[in-house]
This record gives sequence, C-alpha cells and structure tokens, in this order.
Amino acid sequence: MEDLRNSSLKFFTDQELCYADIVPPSQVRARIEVSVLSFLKILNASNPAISDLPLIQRKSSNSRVNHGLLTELSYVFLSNSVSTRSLMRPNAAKAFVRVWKVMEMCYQILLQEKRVTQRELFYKLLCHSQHLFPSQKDVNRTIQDLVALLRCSRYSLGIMASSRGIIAGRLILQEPGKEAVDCSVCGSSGHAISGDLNLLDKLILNADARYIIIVEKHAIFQRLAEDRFFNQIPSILITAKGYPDIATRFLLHRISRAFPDLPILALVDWNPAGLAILCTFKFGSVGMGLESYRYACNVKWLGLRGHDLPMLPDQSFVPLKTKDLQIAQSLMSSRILPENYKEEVTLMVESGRRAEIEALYFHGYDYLGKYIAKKIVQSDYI
Amino acid sequence: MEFSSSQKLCLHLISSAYQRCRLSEQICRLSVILTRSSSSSPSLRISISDTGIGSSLEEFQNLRVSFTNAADNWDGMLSIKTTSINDSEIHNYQINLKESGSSRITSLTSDSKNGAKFSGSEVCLSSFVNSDLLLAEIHSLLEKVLILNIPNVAIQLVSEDFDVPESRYEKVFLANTCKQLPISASSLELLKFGLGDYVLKHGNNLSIKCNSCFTSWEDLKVGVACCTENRLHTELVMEAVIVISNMSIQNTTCFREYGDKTEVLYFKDFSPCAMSQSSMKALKSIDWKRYGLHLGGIVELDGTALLEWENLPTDTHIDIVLHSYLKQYPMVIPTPRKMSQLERSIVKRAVKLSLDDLKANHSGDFLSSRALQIRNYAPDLAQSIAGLILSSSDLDFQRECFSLLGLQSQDVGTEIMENSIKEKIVSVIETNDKDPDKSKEIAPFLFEEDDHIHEPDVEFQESDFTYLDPDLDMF
Amino acid sequence: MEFSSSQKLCLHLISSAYQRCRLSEQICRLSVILTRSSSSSPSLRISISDTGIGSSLEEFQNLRVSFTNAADNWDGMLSIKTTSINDSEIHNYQINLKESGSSRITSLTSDSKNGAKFSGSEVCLSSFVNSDLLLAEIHSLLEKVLILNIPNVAIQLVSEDFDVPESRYEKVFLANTCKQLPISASSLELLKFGLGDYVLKHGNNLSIKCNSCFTSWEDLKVGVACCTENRLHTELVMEAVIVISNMSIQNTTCFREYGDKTEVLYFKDFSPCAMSQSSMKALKSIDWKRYGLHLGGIVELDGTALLEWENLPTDTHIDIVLHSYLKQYPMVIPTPRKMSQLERSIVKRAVKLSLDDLKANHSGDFLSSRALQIRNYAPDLAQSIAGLILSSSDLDFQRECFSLLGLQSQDVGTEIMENSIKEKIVSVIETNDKDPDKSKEIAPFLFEEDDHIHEPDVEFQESDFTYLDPDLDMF
Amino acid sequence: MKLKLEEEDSGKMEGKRKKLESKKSENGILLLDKIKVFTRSLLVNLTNRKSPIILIDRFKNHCTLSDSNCFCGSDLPVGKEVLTLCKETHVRRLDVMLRVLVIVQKLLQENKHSSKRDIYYMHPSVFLDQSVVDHAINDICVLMQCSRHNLNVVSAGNGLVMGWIRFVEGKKIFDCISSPDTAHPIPVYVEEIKDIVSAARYILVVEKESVFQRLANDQFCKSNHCIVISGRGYPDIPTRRFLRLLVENLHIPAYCLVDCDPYGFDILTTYRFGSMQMAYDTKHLRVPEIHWLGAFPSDSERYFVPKQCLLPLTAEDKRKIEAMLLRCYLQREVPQWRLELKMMLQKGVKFEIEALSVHTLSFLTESYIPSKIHGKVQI
Ligand SMILES: [Mg+2]
Ligand SMILES: [Mg+2]
Repeated sequence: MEDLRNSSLKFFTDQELCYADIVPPSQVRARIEVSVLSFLKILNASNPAISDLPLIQRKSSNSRVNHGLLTELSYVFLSNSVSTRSLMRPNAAKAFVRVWKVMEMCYQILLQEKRVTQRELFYKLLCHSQHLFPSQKDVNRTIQDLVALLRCSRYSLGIMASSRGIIAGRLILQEPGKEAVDCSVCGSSGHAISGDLNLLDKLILNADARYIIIVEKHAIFQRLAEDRFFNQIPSILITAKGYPDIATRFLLHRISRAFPDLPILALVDWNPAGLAILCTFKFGSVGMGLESYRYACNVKWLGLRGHDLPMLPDQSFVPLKTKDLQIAQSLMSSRILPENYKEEVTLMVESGRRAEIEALYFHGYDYLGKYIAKKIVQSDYI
Repeated sequence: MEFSSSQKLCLHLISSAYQRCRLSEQICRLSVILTRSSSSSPSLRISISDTGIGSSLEEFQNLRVSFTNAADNWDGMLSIKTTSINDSEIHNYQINLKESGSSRITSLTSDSKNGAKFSGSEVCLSSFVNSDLLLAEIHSLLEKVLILNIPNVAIQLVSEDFDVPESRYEKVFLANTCKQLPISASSLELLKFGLGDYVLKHGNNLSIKCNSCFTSWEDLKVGVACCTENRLHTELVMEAVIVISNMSIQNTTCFREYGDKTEVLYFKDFSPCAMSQSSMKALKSIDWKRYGLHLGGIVELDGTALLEWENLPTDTHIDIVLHSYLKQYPMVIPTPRKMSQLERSIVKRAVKLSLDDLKANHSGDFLSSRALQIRNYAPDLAQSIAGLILSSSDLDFQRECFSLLGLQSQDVGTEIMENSIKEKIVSVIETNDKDPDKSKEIAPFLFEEDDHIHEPDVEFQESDFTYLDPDLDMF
Repeated sequence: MEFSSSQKLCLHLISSAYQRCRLSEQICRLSVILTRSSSSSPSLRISISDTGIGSSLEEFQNLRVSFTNAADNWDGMLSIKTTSINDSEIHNYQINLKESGSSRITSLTSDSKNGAKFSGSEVCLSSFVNSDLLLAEIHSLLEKVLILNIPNVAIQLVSEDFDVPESRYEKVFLANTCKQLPISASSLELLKFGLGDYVLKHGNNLSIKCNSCFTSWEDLKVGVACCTENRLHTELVMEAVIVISNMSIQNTTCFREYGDKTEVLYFKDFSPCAMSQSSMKALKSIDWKRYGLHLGGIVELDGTALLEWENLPTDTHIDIVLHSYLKQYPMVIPTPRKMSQLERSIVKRAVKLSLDDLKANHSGDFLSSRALQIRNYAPDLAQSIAGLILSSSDLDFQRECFSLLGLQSQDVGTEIMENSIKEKIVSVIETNDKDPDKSKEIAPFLFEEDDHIHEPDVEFQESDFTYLDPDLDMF
Repeated sequence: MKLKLEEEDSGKMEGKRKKLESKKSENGILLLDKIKVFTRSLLVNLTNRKSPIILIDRFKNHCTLSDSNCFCGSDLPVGKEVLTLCKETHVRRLDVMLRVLVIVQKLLQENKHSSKRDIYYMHPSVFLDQSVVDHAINDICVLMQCSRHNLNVVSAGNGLVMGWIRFVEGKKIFDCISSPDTAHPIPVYVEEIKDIVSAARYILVVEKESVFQRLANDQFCKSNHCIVISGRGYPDIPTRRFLRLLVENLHIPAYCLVDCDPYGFDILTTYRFGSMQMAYDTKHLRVPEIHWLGAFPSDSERYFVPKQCLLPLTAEDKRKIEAMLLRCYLQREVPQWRLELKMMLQKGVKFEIEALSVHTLSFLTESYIPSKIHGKVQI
C-alpha cells in the first residue's frame, strides 16, 4: 500500500505537483539565505534587475485533481502555475515588500528558536512597518505568500499553530520518552491534538480499533465519547470542531498510514458545509495552499445522507441559506467531487433544506450510537 | 499679411529686419529709433535700419493694413532704403500700404554707394501711436528674440523726444555673451543657453540677471531636443528646451509675471509668435506623469500658452521654449491643415524628447509617479534584506553577501549596508523608469525553475480561493 | 308621561293593566278587545280590562298626549271603570287627556258591586287608528311580555269587525305551561324559562315552537344573574338571562328576524322597553373576550339594541334579556342622571354575572381566548409530567403519583396517564378562567425587597448583556 | 453540594475517592428527589383543581445604582417570579421547563451528560431557539437550587490549562507537570476532579489563547512554577469552576491578564464577579480572589507601547465602558479597577496584550509578568 502510494506520488511529481514541506528551522533559514543571495546576485548583475517572486498560485484555476489510479485516494493539489510578486508593478510592490518583511521576521524568530502567533507577528510588523501591514489580514496573506515562495509549511516558518482537534477511542499515543496517553480513558473531553506538527510526527501510535470516525461537531463527539461508543464498535473518534486544521489532518493522516486497513468514516451535518468539511478531510482544499494535499485520506461518507432523512422529524429541517447555496455551487463545480456525492448535493439544493446530526436525538440520545453501528454493519457509506 | 495696427506692423518690420541680419553671415546691427517731435505731424517717426542682407520688394508686397482704431490715422506710407552687398546703389522706395495694385509702390531716385561694399535696409514711417506703449512692446519683443541667442546680431533700441531735453533712451540687446560658445554652435545649443539666460533673469519680467535668486547656471536642469520633419521639399525643424529652476521663495524679492505657471515661449522662424491650437493640443497630450509632472491644464492668455502644474514644489519653476522653423528661406509654407497635423506631432515629439533628455541628465529626478511609488519601498526592502543578512549567524553567507554588495569590511554598520542595497534598488528602479519599454520585459525570477508556467498580472485576486473556503486562519 | 300616538297610549295602558294583574296575588285575566264598526265614529273601540288589583286615579293623572299625526284625531277621552277588592262599588270616571287641570277628570255615578268581592278595571277609548296595525303591535308586546313568564296572568287578545261576519280573531297568551315551576319560583327563574321558551320559538318571529330546530330545552346553555342596588329608599333589581342556542343551519327553514345578531330584550318594570344609552354603553364595556366572545359592535334599530358578533359559529345564537325593576310599587324614580349611572353599572354587573354563570354551568365553554391559548399547552404539559413520572426509576414515587391521579393499576399506559393529567390541567385552566380575579390575586411579582427592579419582564430583556454572553457554549 | 477537595496523602486517597463518588451519586439522588417533590406537588395541585404556583427566585450579580445600598453582593435573590397557569408566557415557560426537566431526570438516572445544544435538538420545533432552552435550564437551577452541572448539563470545555499541576478527572490523569508548557483542555466534569497535586506559586489566567501559546512557547511555566489558564475569550462554566476549584484548594493567588479594552475588562469581571446570566449561581462560579495583573491603561506609557499599537476606542467601546462603570460591584469591591477603567475612557485608546511585546517577543514572560507579580503591581 505504502509503496503503491509512493509510486503514484512519484508519478504525479511529473505532473507538476507543488507542496510545502515540514522542514527543520535550519533548512528554512538556508532557503531564506538562498533567496537573499539570489536577490543580491540579480541586483548586482551586469544587467541589474529586481527579481520577481515566483509564488505558486493558490487559486482553484491552479488546482489539479489526482484521482488515485491504484488506490482509492484522491486529492487536490496545486500545480506549479505561478503568480508573481513584482516590485516593478506599483499594485504589487507592496505585496513584494511584505514578503521580504515577513521573511525577515520569520528568519529572526527561527534564529531565536521561538515561535510566534500570527497576532504577535502582526503587532511586530505593525510596529515596524505600519504602512505595509495595516491589518491582520495582510499578515496572514503574506504568510501564505511566503509559504508559496519557500515551499515550507507555516509551522516550519516559526508560526505557532493551534489545533482545535480532539481525539478519543482505541488509540494509544506515545511521545518518545514520555508516558503513553490512552485515548479511551480521556473521558468525554477527549485528548487534545497538539498544534506541534513535529511532535505529532514523532508520536508512536498504537491502536486496536477497527474504524476511524470523523465527527463534524464537538458536541456529537462528546456524546459518543461519553457513551464510550468506541468500545461498542472498536474505533477512533476524531473531530476538528468544524473545518479541519492542518494538525488534525496531519494526525489523521498519520493514523491512516499507520493503520491502512481502517476505514475512515465521516459523520457530518446534511448540508453543503458538512460535506465541505468532509471533503477537506478527504481531498484537502485549495485554500490550505501548498500544505493541502499531503494529508488527503480516503474518507467515506457515513451520514447524514439523503436516505436518512425520512427518519428525521420534519421540524428539524431548516431552509438552506445563501451561504449554503454558495458552498453547494462550488462543490458542484469541483472536479474532484464523486458523482454520488454530487447527487447528494443536488438533493440538498432541490429540497432546499438542511438538517443537523442532532436531529437524530429525536429518537433519544442513544439513537446516535445505534445509527452509526447500523450503518457500519451494513457498510452503508459512500 | 494684414495688420490691425501700426504697432503690429512695426513689430513685424523689426522681425523682418532681424531675419535679414540673421541670414547675413556677418556681424550685423539692427537699430530701431523712435523720434518724437511735436513740431512735425504725425508726431512719431519710426526708423528700423539693419545691416543685414538687404530686402527685396516681395517682403512688402503682401503687407496689408486694416486699422480699426480711429486714432491710428497713419497715412500708410513706408519709405524704404535698401541695398544688397552686390548692388552698386541704394534703392529708395515709397510704399502706400493703404493703396493696392501697381500704384502702391513708387520708386524714388537711387543713391550711389560710391563703390562701397555694404548691404542693409532702412524702413521709416511716421505715425500717431503712443511712443511709450510702442517702446514697451518692442522692448518685450527684442528680449524674447534674445532667447534665440543669435550671436551675429546686435540690436539697438533708441527713443528720443526732441521737445524734452535729455529724454534719450537707449538700450543694446546683445546675444548671450557670458558663455563662450564655439562659433559652430547649433541653433539648439544657442537656444538652450538663451533660455537659460532668460531663466536666470527670471525670464519674464527682468532684463537683468538677479544674482540673489540663482547662484549659477549649473543649478538649472536643462533638457533639449531637436526634431526634424522632411515634408514638401522643405525640412521643418522643431527645437525644444526645458529648464527647471529652483528659486527659494522665502528670500526672493523677484516675482514672476505668471507666478508658478509656465509660459511656453514659442518661436516660428526666429520670431516670437502665438502658439497654434494644434501645438497646444500636443502639449496637452503629453504624458507628463511619466516624468513625475502633473499638468493641471493649459490656459491661453493673449496668445500665450500657460501651463498650470499640480503638486509642483513651490520653489520650482519650469520654463519651456519651442522654436519651429523651416530650413529653407524664404519658406514654402505647407497648407494650414497639413501644417497643423505636422506641428502637433512634431511639438509632441520634441517636448517628449527634451523631457527624456532632462531625465537622462538628472538621474533620480523626473521619475514617473509609478517609479516614485515603487522607489518609496526601497528603504523598507533594503532594511529587510540588510536585516536578513546582518542577523544571520552564518558567516559564510554574510561574507558572500558583503562581497556581492562590494562592501569591504564586515564591520560596516547596518546603515551602510542598508544604503548600499537601497541605492542599488533605487538605481534599478530609476533605470527601469528611463526606458519604459524595458520594464515591460519579464524580470528574472528569484528562483529560476523552468517548469513554471508564468501567469503574470494575476496577483491580488485571491478571491476565488477555493471551492470550500473554510475560515483559513486556523492558526 | 307623554304619548305621541293613541297606539302608544294603548300599549301603555295594556302594560299598566298587566302590572295590576301581576301585583294581585290571584290568578288574573287581562283582556284586550278591539272592536271595529263602520256605523260608529270613531270607528275603533278599544277596551282593556283586567281582574288585577284595581287602579288608582294617580296612574292617569300624569298621562299626556301630544299627537303629531293629523289622522289620529282621537278626542282624548278615556272612560274608566275600576274597583278594588275592598271597594263596595265600581267607580266610573271619564278623563279627557287633551285637557289639563281639574277639569280633566269627571267622576260619573258608581255602580254597586252588590257585596261581591272582586277587583278589576276596564279602560275604554275610541280611536281612528288602523286596527290591524294596532293589533300587530299589541301582539308583539304581549309576546314579549310573555317572556317575563308571570304565571298568574292570562291574557286574551280579541279583535272583531262588526261589519265583516266571522272576522273575530282571538288569541290567549299564557305563561309558560310546559314547565312545572314551583309557585315560589323567583322572577329570575321565571324569566329564565320565559326566555328559554322564546328561544325555542326562535323568539322573534314565530309564536309556536319549532320542533325541527331544537329538540329540547336541555340543549340550551343558559346563564342567569340578578343584581340589586339599594338606592334612594328603593331597591333597584336587574335580572339578566343569556341563552346560547345551537341551531343547525342546514336543515332549518326558520329564519331569525335579526339573523345572527342578538336582539337584547329589555324590560323595565315588567314592560318591554327601549334600551337606554347608558345600558348600551354598559354592554359595550363588557370584556366579552373573557368569555371567548368577540363583540363586533352594537347597532340600534327602532329602539332595539342589536349586538353583532365576530367569529361566532354560524349555527350558534345568543339571546339576552334584561329586566330592571324597582322592588317598591308604585316606584319612586331617581333623577335621570343618577339613574343612568346606576343603570350602567348594574347592567354591566348583571350581564357579567350571567356570563360567569353561563361559564360556570358549562365548563370548558366560554373560555377566554387567553385560557384557550393556555389550554393548548395542556397536552404538552401533561406529556412532560407523565414523562417525569413514568421515566422515574423510583417505583414508590410512581405508585404515589398513580394514587394521586386516582389510577388503579400501574399497568395503565402512557396515554391514559397523559389524558388523566391533561384533564386535570384543563380543568384548572378552566376554573382559573372562571374566576379571573382570583388569578390576579395570586400572580403579582412578589418582590421581597423593594429594590428598584420594576421592569416587569426583566428576565427576557437582558439586552445589555447579550453581547457579553459568557456562557456561549452551545454544545 | 459544593465539592471541597484537598490534597491528601495517598493512603487516604481511596477512601476519599469512594466518598467522592458517593457524594456525586448522593447529589444526583438529592436532585432526583427534588424533581420528584416538584412533580408530586404539581400533581397534588392539579388534583386539587388548583393552579400550581411556581416561585422562581431572581438573581442579579450587579446593578447600576449610584448609591451603594444594593444587595447585589449578598447572593440573595432580588425577587421572585411567580409562574402559574394563568398567563400564557408562564405556561410556555413551564412547558419548556418540564420538557427539559424530563430530559434532565433521564440524564441523572442514567448518569449521562448532555449539552444545552443536545437538549435543544430534542424538541427543536417547541424550543424554537437555543436561548429558550438556556433560560429553562437557568430556571430549573434556580428552582432546584443547584448549579448547572448538577443537572448533568455540561458545555464543551473551551478552556486550556498548563503548568505545575497534576490531577485526575474520572480515569484520566492530567499530568501537566511532566511537561508544564503543554496545553491541556480543561475538563468538563469539574466535579469529578480529584487528587489535585500542585507546587505552583500562583495561577495566571490569560484572556486569550495566543497569549497562552506565547507563554507556552517561552516555557513560562517551567521557569515560573505557576499554572496558566485561558478561557479563550469569555470563560465558560467549566473554566470558571476549574479556576475556582484550584483557588479554593491550592490557596495560591490568581492573577488575570487581559487585553486593555472593554472586552478584556468585561472578561476580567466575569472571572471575578460572574456573569449576569448565571447570577443565580454566581457564588459557585466567581473567583473573588483574582487580581488584575494587566494590561492596565496606564501600562501603555509605563511599557512604551508604540503609538500605532494603540487603537482609538470606538463609539461602541465607549458605550460599553460607560455602562460598565455603573456596575455597583466595581465601586464597592474594586474601586481601583474602576479608576483604571475610567482612565481607559479618558485616554480614549485600547490595546491588546500583544502590543506590549512588540519590542521583544519574550517581553511578557521575561519582564512584564514577573515584574508585575514580584513588584506587586496588581490590583
Ligand atoms: Mg455544520
Ligand atoms: Mg480581546
């Protein structure tokens, strides 16, 4: 399996797949130094010039879809079409300088072997170059630019990541040299997933689960964890409390690589956003830029799905909102979305309604567990 | 040519005399003498004499008068003496401009030159015009003519009232003498220094240099250009000179007639002249912003074009002179419509070229607003790069950077390094700006990776981020 | 009392005769005989005779006539025979109502009673009025009077035309005979059954019972009330009866004169009477909604008050009768202003009380819209309470609850329990609604400290804390 | 009902645990009994054809009276609401309350927990809005004289903790001491916390996660022997209960570091005085011992916060400050806080904690916090 994936990865490397690495600070510093040298060289050449910054475009037009040939794994990735940050175009000059400013900040942070939050970075930049960074948004975007330039993850740049993810169930995590954490005795609050990707990378994983279940919502996760659902069906529960962050996806990916036979099943709301969350786990998203594709997992859609609707009470349906329709629209236009998923989206749009997982509580709190168990037993997932 | 007053006729006659001097290759003298006497009638006698190439009768053939001012009841009589270098006698004519047909010219008996070799003309008329006003106008004309800086003509202006003892006024107008120009100097060269002198005299209202405002010629920023156009068997020449001067406004007692507006001095065939509409349009159509200038508008005042500037520093003044002439003399004038097209394109070209010249001579100045905008980022960029270099703990890296920057010792401070980088960046920006076409070329990439598909000019539209668009800032 | 026509005078005289019968404790007869003959003039002779207590001259003293109708040229003469039980003779008088002062009454010779013990009166007059119209009016009056249901008076109405053979019309009006009321029945009781009968006859346009529309008296919903007011040495009594009937509209051929509007039958001192403005206002001011009724408005039509209802089911009809009288007879009438105030308050009270009575007798009906709304929650509340009991793991507790609910076995299902609780809740809600003042007494805000929180519903208005919402945890 | 936990040696631990568990079920039984009493009294009233009368105390944690004669500090109810079957709004409230109560009874009997959101989804069409459920839960707590967690209604914990502490929640060991600069989620079932072991010198409460992360990254706890807690904005109930539990058991000072803006201040008061919405339970949730460590409006000068990091107060900010200035407890209990708040209004600017460390990343950990704590610059 591993080999197959690698080979397919290599195959796609030829197809101009671009990505950001998790790299050690020294290497990030080296990349920055190379940038400086390169800049100076071109500036100092016989025909001096100010070099443009080639950034991988973070637009859907530059996204490519890999439909797994040998595995079921599909993912979204960014191709190597670049957009340039050029000093010489007045409307791009600011963005150009911003990249260098942030690069300088990150370089110094890496030297100090520290990490900063994006907010701290904003304040530092606000203080030193207010005219360049009037808002947090400018900082955030420039960080993305820098990721796209240096091809290393945000985390590698010394920017602190927090994770909203939690995990529970039949999984034992062990940091080398530390006491193991048994996620089955973490109670309903589960075990918080660290934002430190290096740490996650080092974790030693042990599991006797048969399934991995992704839950969209914290509350549902809590219910299942409190009910110790993972003992009924040996499983690992994971939630990112909405759209997944990198760390959650990273850990999920690690678990799925470590235990490749575990089906990954997702329980999300029956609305476009729910599906979008599932898809972010499954394929990655263009918005996550170069860090996206690497953690694609073969997630299956357990529920809620169209054929579950008859058992939901009528009053639990809410009309779709404009935002829902927008998400539905972009889902439908996505090249990666499988046909049977598209059918569900069509059903949502046509019915004009949405329903949340909690609607299952209509049949009592314990119904949720039964519902999942039944679906698993019947292999009712797509 | 039709004149609406005897003053205007006078100014034309002076211009013609000047032309005759210019065409002569000898040092010439042009005298304009106004003599007033209450005993005679009309009271003012005007004599315009020159030692130029001698005039032909054709010059006067086309002159017409249509006086509208009742007080200007001149009899229309011109008396002309003229002789060419090869003539053996001095011809005398009397022309009645108020008549037409063959009767208007009366040949009088010629005077013998007694074998002497000389040429020259004298045109006299008597008029009722106010001598003071006429004097002022002639004065202004001659001052402008001086800008052309033709070296072989000395002009003498004399005004005298016989009834008033010691009322004689005399002024000599000589081409710029403080500069040792070579004899072979081109007319553009001459014009350049002529305008420079004019500027140093504050041009439009002082006839003497004011040493308190400008210390030297070298403080002026000058751009010149000459365009030619070969059309209809003649060559049209357009010379343009632009002078930018700085005059500290605080301690000056000198004021310009048009304030901070620019009077465009316009010459046609070596005479001061009102600007044509097509030339005005040409000025309007120039992309001044490319040179960091912001033209507010063009005002026309008594045939004078005034350019109004926006955002011009208060102590900066711009002077522009344009001179168009046909190489052949006398000229074959193209049809007016053709001429106007021609003028428009040639004025535009000449002014642009002179601006380019100005920019080239004064690097860092007259940058386009675009370049200025970009240049503003240079300190920030330099600071960041210097910061990156100096904060590095990798000595090899630092050494390499130092050597790239041509800095000797590693002990140079942040400031020196920043300045060095900044200068380089600025220089690239400025070079780029001088040659606007060059900037359109694709700049080299920081990392050359040839598998990239370049998609220029798409930045900043990161709106269509994704199909999912989660709240990306999860960190 | 002034009358504008002889008809009206007649009706008054009949009312007076009826009063005399009522006050007698014997079974009495009241005969109204209209006799028409073209041979005599005036053509119509009206005789009103009764076996009541005998009249006093004061009754006639205050009668005035001011006829406006020219055709009604009655001579104003009344002839009266009357005797009381203790009188030994029958007095005869002649009264000319058109006169005033002492001359109006003429005492005629009395007739002897020959020792017989009886009482009674006969009033006669002759008039030109149309006998048919008069007959109809008297008919209507007597029918209304019948509603009062005074048991000891039998009324006979006879009309005859001597010129037409077999033209005699005769009708006897007897108080409700189908009901076996005790002799001691109060006048309110009598009125109640009187109105009931009236309703069963569809009241206002049929004099016989229609058995197809109503099957029995028991289908009627009746509310009665009697208020008294002691004022000015007399006691004012107001009796009110409300009858709500359902008449299936589909198969009925009977139509009411006023459709689905309610004619408020108004009696004053045992005579039908037009409603006063103050009584009308009183009706308007009643909070009908408290009884689930929605008064649309009150229309006055020929002295009759018509209540218009909104949202009244089509087959439902409301009949109201009001009867006010003074206990003492003859009456001491309070001043009109006092009277109007008095009337207003007493009408309101009487009607409200009768509505309360109606509601009390028919639990579940006539609930206020508020209570109806509240009652909608009963199933939910019952379900929750049943849920609390049935889901409890404490068997003792469950047993206790069962016994409280009067349920025998624990095996009763959820539904039975829910129904049982629901019924109780409904009953409490209905009881609460019956006595609206009671609910107000127990539901004030019991502030223990007179702290300054007087906003009534603070709990839902913590608007200035909404943004704060520290307990955001939605999950 | 209040849990009182103390450090005890391991010998007594087992007994203690049993006691705790029994206490917990005791509490459940007590509450179930109360529910039964309530249900019974409803039935008795109904069978007697009387409208049940439900008295609900009303609480306020502050008022806006200028004179200080209010009783807001006394924890006593300020009045009662009387619910009967006579008013539709009352019946509606009762309906919601009973529905929630049925759920609560089930939760207690099965010893399960549920979130307010879960409860909402049991009858979404009846409740219509989450706030209705929240309100009913508050009503039930007031009626049953208990805290929300006693009902087994919990919120998803949002809080974080790190530092010199070790405790057990249920079977899970929170061994923060072993890596004092790693964040742990604050457990939701605070009542199940036992075996608290700590050698911390103080507790530092920070408003937001980013500051928490800064401290973690700077290994603040390791070098300062403290416990750091963040409620990530307005603190939720578990966070406040957890903080209170620590303060009560460890007897160490607690300091609060918030942004110098109206929201920061409001968060500070929420820690110290509780929120208006949970006023009925304030006595279990507030932490009167907490000190305000910063950032004070006066800090902007003392620590040279650059001008561009000082943002002008918006109109809404000013309105909020003016409203907060009226809160009675400020004048009564922390007049110095009030003075600082007043100064914020006067200066017309606000700043975030991050603004302090623009000069040096580790300014907070190396200078600001230690100097404030050791220099006793807290109020
Ligand atoms: Mg959702
Ligand atoms: Mg804040």
